[in-house]
Amino acid sequence: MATPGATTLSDDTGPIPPALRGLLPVLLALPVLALAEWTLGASPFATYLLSVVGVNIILAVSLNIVNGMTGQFSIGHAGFMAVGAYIAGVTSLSLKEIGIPGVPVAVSDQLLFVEALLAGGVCAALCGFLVGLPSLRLRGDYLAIVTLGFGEIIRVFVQNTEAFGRALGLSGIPQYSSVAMVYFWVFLVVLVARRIAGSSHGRSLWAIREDEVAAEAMGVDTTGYKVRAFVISSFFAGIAGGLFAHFVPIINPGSFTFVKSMEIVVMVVLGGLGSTTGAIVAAIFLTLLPEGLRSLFGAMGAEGSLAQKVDQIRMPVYGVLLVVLMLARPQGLFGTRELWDVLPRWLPRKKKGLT
Amino acid sequence: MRRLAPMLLAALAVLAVACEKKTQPTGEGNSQPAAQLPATAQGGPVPAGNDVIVLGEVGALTGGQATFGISSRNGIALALKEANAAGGVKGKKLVVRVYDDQSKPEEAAQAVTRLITQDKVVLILGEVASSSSLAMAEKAQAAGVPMITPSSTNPTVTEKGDYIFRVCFIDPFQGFVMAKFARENLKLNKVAVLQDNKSAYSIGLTEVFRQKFAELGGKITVTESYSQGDTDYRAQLTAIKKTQPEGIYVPGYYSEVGVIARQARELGLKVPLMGGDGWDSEKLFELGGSAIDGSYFSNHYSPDNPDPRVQKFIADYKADNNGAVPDALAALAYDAARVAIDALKRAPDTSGPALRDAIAQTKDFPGVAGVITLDAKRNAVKSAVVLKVADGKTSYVTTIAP
Amino acid sequence: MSAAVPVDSQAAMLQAVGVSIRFGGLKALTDFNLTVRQGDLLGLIGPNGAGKSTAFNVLTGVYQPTEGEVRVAGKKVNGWLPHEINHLGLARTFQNIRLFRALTALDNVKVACRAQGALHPPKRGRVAKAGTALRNYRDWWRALMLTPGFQAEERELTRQAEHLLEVMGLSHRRDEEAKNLPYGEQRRLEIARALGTKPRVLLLDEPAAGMNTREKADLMVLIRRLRDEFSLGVLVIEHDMKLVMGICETITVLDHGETIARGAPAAVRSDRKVIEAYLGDSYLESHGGAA
Amino acid sequence: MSQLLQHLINGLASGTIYALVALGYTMVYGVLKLINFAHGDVMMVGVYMGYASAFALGREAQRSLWGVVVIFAVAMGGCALLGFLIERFAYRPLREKPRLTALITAIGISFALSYGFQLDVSFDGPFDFSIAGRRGGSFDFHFDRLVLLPGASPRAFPEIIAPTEWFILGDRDVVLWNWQVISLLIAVSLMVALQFLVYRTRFGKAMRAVSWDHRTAALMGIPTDRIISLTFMLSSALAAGAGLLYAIKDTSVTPLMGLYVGLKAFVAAVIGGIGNVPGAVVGALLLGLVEEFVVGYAASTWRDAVAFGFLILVLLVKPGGLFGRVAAEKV
Repeated sequence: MATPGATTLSDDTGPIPPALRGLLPVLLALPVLALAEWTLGASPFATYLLSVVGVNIILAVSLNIVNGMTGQFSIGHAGFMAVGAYIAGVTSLSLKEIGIPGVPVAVSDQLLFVEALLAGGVCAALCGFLVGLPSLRLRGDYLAIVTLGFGEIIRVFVQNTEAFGRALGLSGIPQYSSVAMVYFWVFLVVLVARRIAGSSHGRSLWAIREDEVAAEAMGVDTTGYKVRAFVISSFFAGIAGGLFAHFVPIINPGSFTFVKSMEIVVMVVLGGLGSTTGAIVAAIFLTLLPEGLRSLFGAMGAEGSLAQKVDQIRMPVYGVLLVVLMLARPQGLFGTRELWDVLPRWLPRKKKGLT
Repeated sequence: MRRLAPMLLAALAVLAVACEKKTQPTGEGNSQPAAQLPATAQGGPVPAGNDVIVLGEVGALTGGQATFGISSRNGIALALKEANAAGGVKGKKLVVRVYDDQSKPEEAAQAVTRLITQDKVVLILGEVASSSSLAMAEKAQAAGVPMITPSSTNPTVTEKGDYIFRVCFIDPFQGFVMAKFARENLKLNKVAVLQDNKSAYSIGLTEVFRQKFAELGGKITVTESYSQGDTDYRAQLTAIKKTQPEGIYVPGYYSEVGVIARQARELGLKVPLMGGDGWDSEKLFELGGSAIDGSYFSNHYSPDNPDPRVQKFIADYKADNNGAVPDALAALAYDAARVAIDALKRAPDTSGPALRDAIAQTKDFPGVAGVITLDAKRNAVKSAVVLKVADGKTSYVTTIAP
Repeated sequence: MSAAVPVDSQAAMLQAVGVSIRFGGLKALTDFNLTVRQGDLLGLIGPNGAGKSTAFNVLTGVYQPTEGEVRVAGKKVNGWLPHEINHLGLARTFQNIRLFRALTALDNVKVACRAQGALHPPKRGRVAKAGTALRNYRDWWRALMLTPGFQAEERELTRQAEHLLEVMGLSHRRDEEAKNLPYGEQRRLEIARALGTKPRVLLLDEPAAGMNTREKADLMVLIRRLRDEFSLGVLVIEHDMKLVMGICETITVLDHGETIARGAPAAVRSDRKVIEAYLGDSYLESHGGAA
Repeated sequence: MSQLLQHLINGLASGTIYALVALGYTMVYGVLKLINFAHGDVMMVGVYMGYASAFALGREAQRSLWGVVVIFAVAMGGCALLGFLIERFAYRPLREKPRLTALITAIGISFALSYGFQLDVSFDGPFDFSIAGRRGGSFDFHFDRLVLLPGASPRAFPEIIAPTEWFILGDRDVVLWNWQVISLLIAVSLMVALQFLVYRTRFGKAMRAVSWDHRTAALMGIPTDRIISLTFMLSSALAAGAGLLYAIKDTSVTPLMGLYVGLKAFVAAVIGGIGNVPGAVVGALLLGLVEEFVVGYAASTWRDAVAFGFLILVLLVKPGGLFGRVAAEKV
C-alpha cells in the first residue's frame, strides 16, 4: 500500500469488481454535479466564480502533467487554452442556429457544446503535438522558449484573422456553460491525471523526470512519452479554453497572454510540481484570493484605492513568491505528495511515497 | 484507496458550494428572468442601505489601459461628489462601488456580475475598452440592469441590447471626422495609414477612415501595422515614406504615437500626423517632443472651450486631482455619471426598466463634452472637435458635426 | 582470441566491429571489437580514461560511433536510440548510480519491466513508427479507463518486479524511496532494474565500486548466478582486478581508447603492455619484466 | 534601392542591440546552463538607472561627453551590482538543485522586476544635496520628488547624444544619424572586448573551464563562485549598455521593455546556438534583418509570428542553433 495508485491496483481484495472500477467514479460524480448545478443555478456570481476556479483547476492540473510529472517546462499553456477557446467558440457560433432533431433544445445545445469543446480540445492537442515533437526532442530549456513563442504566434494569428474577431475578440458565443459542465471536466482531468500517475505510463513519466538518461537506457521511449504527456496536457488546456469561451461573454487575445501562462505556472509550482491535489488547492486559493480581498476591503469600507493597490502589487508579489518558494521550499507546498499524504496524523492516511 | 481522490474532490466541491451559499443572503434573487425565485424579487434590487443608492463602476485601474481607467474613475467621483453636495437623489446619497478589471474582459465580466448580484447596484458605468464593455454589456443586459459606457466607441457595444447606452460618439464617426478634415481642411490627396493591430479601436478607425477618405476623392497609399508595446517603427515608416504621402493617419494611443512621430521625423518624413482620441494625454508631448508639433487629432472636447460649464469642470477636477488637466476620458466619465444621475432623478423608481426608459429619454443634456442626445440605437449624437498639437499643448481647430 | 565460449549455434547477441569514436580531435575509442554471446562473462578493464565507459555508451546508443558498426541481436543499430537498443535485449547499469531517486524500489523495477514491452524488436520506418505511436495512445486510453486487461497487466508487472527484488535480496526495501537505500543496495537495485527489461546481454559499469571485500565476494557469486538463472551474456567494467580476474572468462584491456590486450585472465595479467599501461614504464624498468 | 539601404540600416541597428543583449544570455547559459529569464529586465533596470542619472545631471551636463560617460558608468555599474546580487542570492543557493528550479526563480525575478517597476512609489521632496568639487566648486542637486519605482506609463529618454544628420543620400532618401554610428561603434567595441576577454585572458580561460564542467574546474583550483559572479556582472553590465543604446535609439522607456527586447534577444541567442558568442551576434543580426524585411516588404502584422516561426524552423533543421552543437550529456 505504499505507493498510492500503482500498487493498490494489484489488490484483488477490493470490494469492487475490476470491470466496474473504470467507470465507478464517473457514476458517483454525476449526481454530485447535478446537485451542485441545482443549488447554484440561481446565483450567477457564484456560478461565474466557480466556473473561473474550475477552469483554472483544469489548467493547473493539466499543466502539472507536463511540468510536474514529466519534469519538462512548458510556459505557453495559455496558447493552447486560446486555441481551444477560439475553435470551440467559432464552432458554437456557427452551430448556434442548428438543433439536433428529435431532442429538446436544451439537450441539443449541450450536445453541440460538448462537440465544440471536443473540437477545441482536439485542435489544441494537435497543436501540442506539432509544437512538442521538435522541441521535446531537444534539451528541456528549448521547450520553454518554443512554447512561449507558440503563444505569441497564436496571438498574432488571432489578431490577423477576421473570423476570430481580431483584436476586439469574439463575442456572442452562446453561453452554454454551467457549473456542472465545468466541474465534470475538472473531475475528468483529475481522474485522468491520477490514473496516469498510478499507471505504468505515469511511472515512466516520473522516471523521465528523475533521470532522463537512465529512463532511456531502461527502454523508456522518452521522446514519445514526453510528446504524449504534452498532447494530453494540451487537450485539457483546450477544453479549459472552450469552457472559458462559453461563460465569458467575450474572448480576446489579451486574455491568453504570457502573463496568463505564468499564472498557471505559479499555481503548479506553488502546489508542488507533481502533486495533482496541490495544483487544485493552489488554483482555488490563487483564484479566490483577489475576490476575497475585494470582499475584505469592501467590508472594511475601503473603496477603490486600497483594493486597487492590492490588485497592482499582485504580479510583483507572484514573482517574489516564486523566488522565495524556490529558495525555501523548491518542492512547493505538497512536493510530489497528495493532499491525503499530508493530512494530520489522526486522519486515516497512507504511507509516504511517490505515485 | 485510490478512489479517494475523486471522492475527495467531489466532497470539496460540495463544501465549496456550501460555503459559497452561506455568504449569500438567502432568498435574494437576481433579475434574471430564468431564476426560479418569486417574481417579486425581480422588481427592485434593494440598495445596501435605505439611505443610499449604489452605482457600480468597472474600470481598468491596472494593466495596459490603467491611465484611462483612472481618469474615468476621477471624473465619476467628481460628478457624484457634486450630486451629493446638492442633496443627492430622491433624498438619498449616491455611492459608487469601483472594481478593477486589470484591462481584461473576463475580469470585467466577473466584476460586473459581482456588482449586479452581490452589491445590487441600480446602474453600471464603464468601461473604456470596447472588449471589456462588450463583456459587461452581455451580463448587464441579461440581468436587466442599465449600463452607460462613457467612452467605448466600438459600435457593437450598444447593439447588445436596450439596457446599454453610451455618451460618446462611435468609431465610424471619428474616422469620418478625420477623413473629412484631412480632405477638406488640410486638402490632402495622398495619405498613408499606420494602425495598431493589437487594438480594436485603432482597427475600427482605420477602416472607416480609409473608406471615407477614398469616397471624398483622396488616395490611401499604404496601410501598415504595429503592435502596442513596440518601440521601433522605422521599418513601417520607411515603407510608408516610399509612397510619398502628404499625411499619415495614426489612430493609436499616445504611448506609441509620440515615438512614432519622432521616428518619422528622423527618417525625413515631415508630413503632418493625424489621429483620434487615443492621443489625448499630457504624456503625448513628453514622448513626442517637438516631433509631434503640427499634428492633428479628433477628440470629444477641448479644454480650451470657453464655456463656463467646461471651465468650472476643469477647475474642480484640477482641485481634486493635484492639478491634473482632465482628459477626454475624465470629461466623458463625468458626463456619463451626470446622465445617470439625471435619469435617476427623472425615473419613478430605481428599477431596471424604469431607469432604462429614463436614460433613453435623455435629450439635449448639457455635458462638458458636448450636448448629449441619445438616438434610437442608444448612442450619443454629438459633434467632434479637431485639435492641433504645437509647443507642448493642444489648441482648438474646428468642430465637425455628424 | 575472442573465443572463451566456442563459436557454435549460439549467435552473437552483441557485437562491436571496428568501432571508433571521436570527440572533436580526441579519439576516445579506436577500432574497438567485441562479441558477447549468451552465457559469456566478459570483462572490460583499463586505467582511468581508457575509454571503458565510452565503449559502454557507444554500445548502448548514448553516443554514435564515428566509424564501425554495433550489432545487437544481429541488427545494425548505428543511429538507434538507447531505448530501441534496450528493446533488442541490451541493459546496463551506470558507473555513478542513476536510479529514479524519488521512486520506490519497487517502482524503479516496474518502470523497467513496463518499458521493455514486447520482446520483439522495435519497428523502424515512418509508417511502422506511426502505428506504434497510435498503439501507444490506445495503451494510455486503457490505463485511463482501467480496463480489466490493464489491471491484470499491472498485477503481472508488480509480480515480476517483486520477483526481481527478491532475487536481488531487496524485498525488505520494496516500498522505500531509492535515494534512502544504502549504497550497496542501490547498486543491487540498479541491477534489478536492468534485469526488469528482460535483457539478453547485461552491461555492468563498475558494479563493485565502493563495496567492501565481503560485499564484493557476494557480488561475484551473484553475477555468476544471474548469468545462469537469466541466461545472460554479461560484460563487466571493473577496477577491482581481483573481482574481474575471479569471474571473467575473457578480459579486454583498453588504454587510450585502444584495445591493448584480450584473453583469459591469466594471460592478460602477465601481458607486458597491460602492466605498462597500469603501472607505467618506470615500474617495468625497475622490476625488469612481467610481474 | 534607397529604401533597401534604409531597411538595411534599420535592421542592423536593431540587430546590434539584440546582439549585445543576446551575448549576456549566451554567457550565462554557457557558464551555468541557465536561461537567465531576468536578463531583459536587468537591462530595463539599467535603462531606468541611466534615465535617473541623466535626469540628475540636468539638460546641459547630460549631453557633454563626460555626462554620457557618467550615465553609462552608473547604469553599467549599477546593473553589474544587480547581477551580482541576483546571482548570489537567487541562483547560487540553487546551483546543485535541478535546473528547473533556477529557471523558475529566473522567471520569478523577471516578474518581480518588470511588474514591480510598474508600481508608482515616490516621495515628495524637496531633496537637496551637493557634491564638493575638487577645485572648490560644487555640484548642487535639487529634486522635487524622489521616485523609487517609476510606474507603468512610458517615459521619453533624453537625447544624450545631440542628434545630427551625418549622411544623407538623395533628397533625404536615406538618412543616417550620428548616434546611429556612435551606437554601432560602442556595440562593436563592446563585442570585441568581450571576445578578447573570453579567448585571450586568464579570466576567459577560467570562464570557459567553468562552462565545461564547474565541479572539475573547482577541483583544478579555479574559484568557480567568483568566476560565475563575474560572468553575471559582466553580462548584466553589457545588458545595461545595450539598454542605453536601445533607449537612445527608440526613446521610449517602459517597465515592460525588458520583456520584449529580452525575448527577442533570447530568440536570437538560440538561433545562433546558445552558449556560442559569435553565434549570438550572427543570430541577432539575422533576426534584426528578418524582422525589418518582413515589415518592410511583406506584412507588418505578422512580424512577431515570423520571428518565432524562424526560431522553430531553425531548431527543426539544426537543433543546436546555427553555430551550436547538441552535446550529449555525460553519462
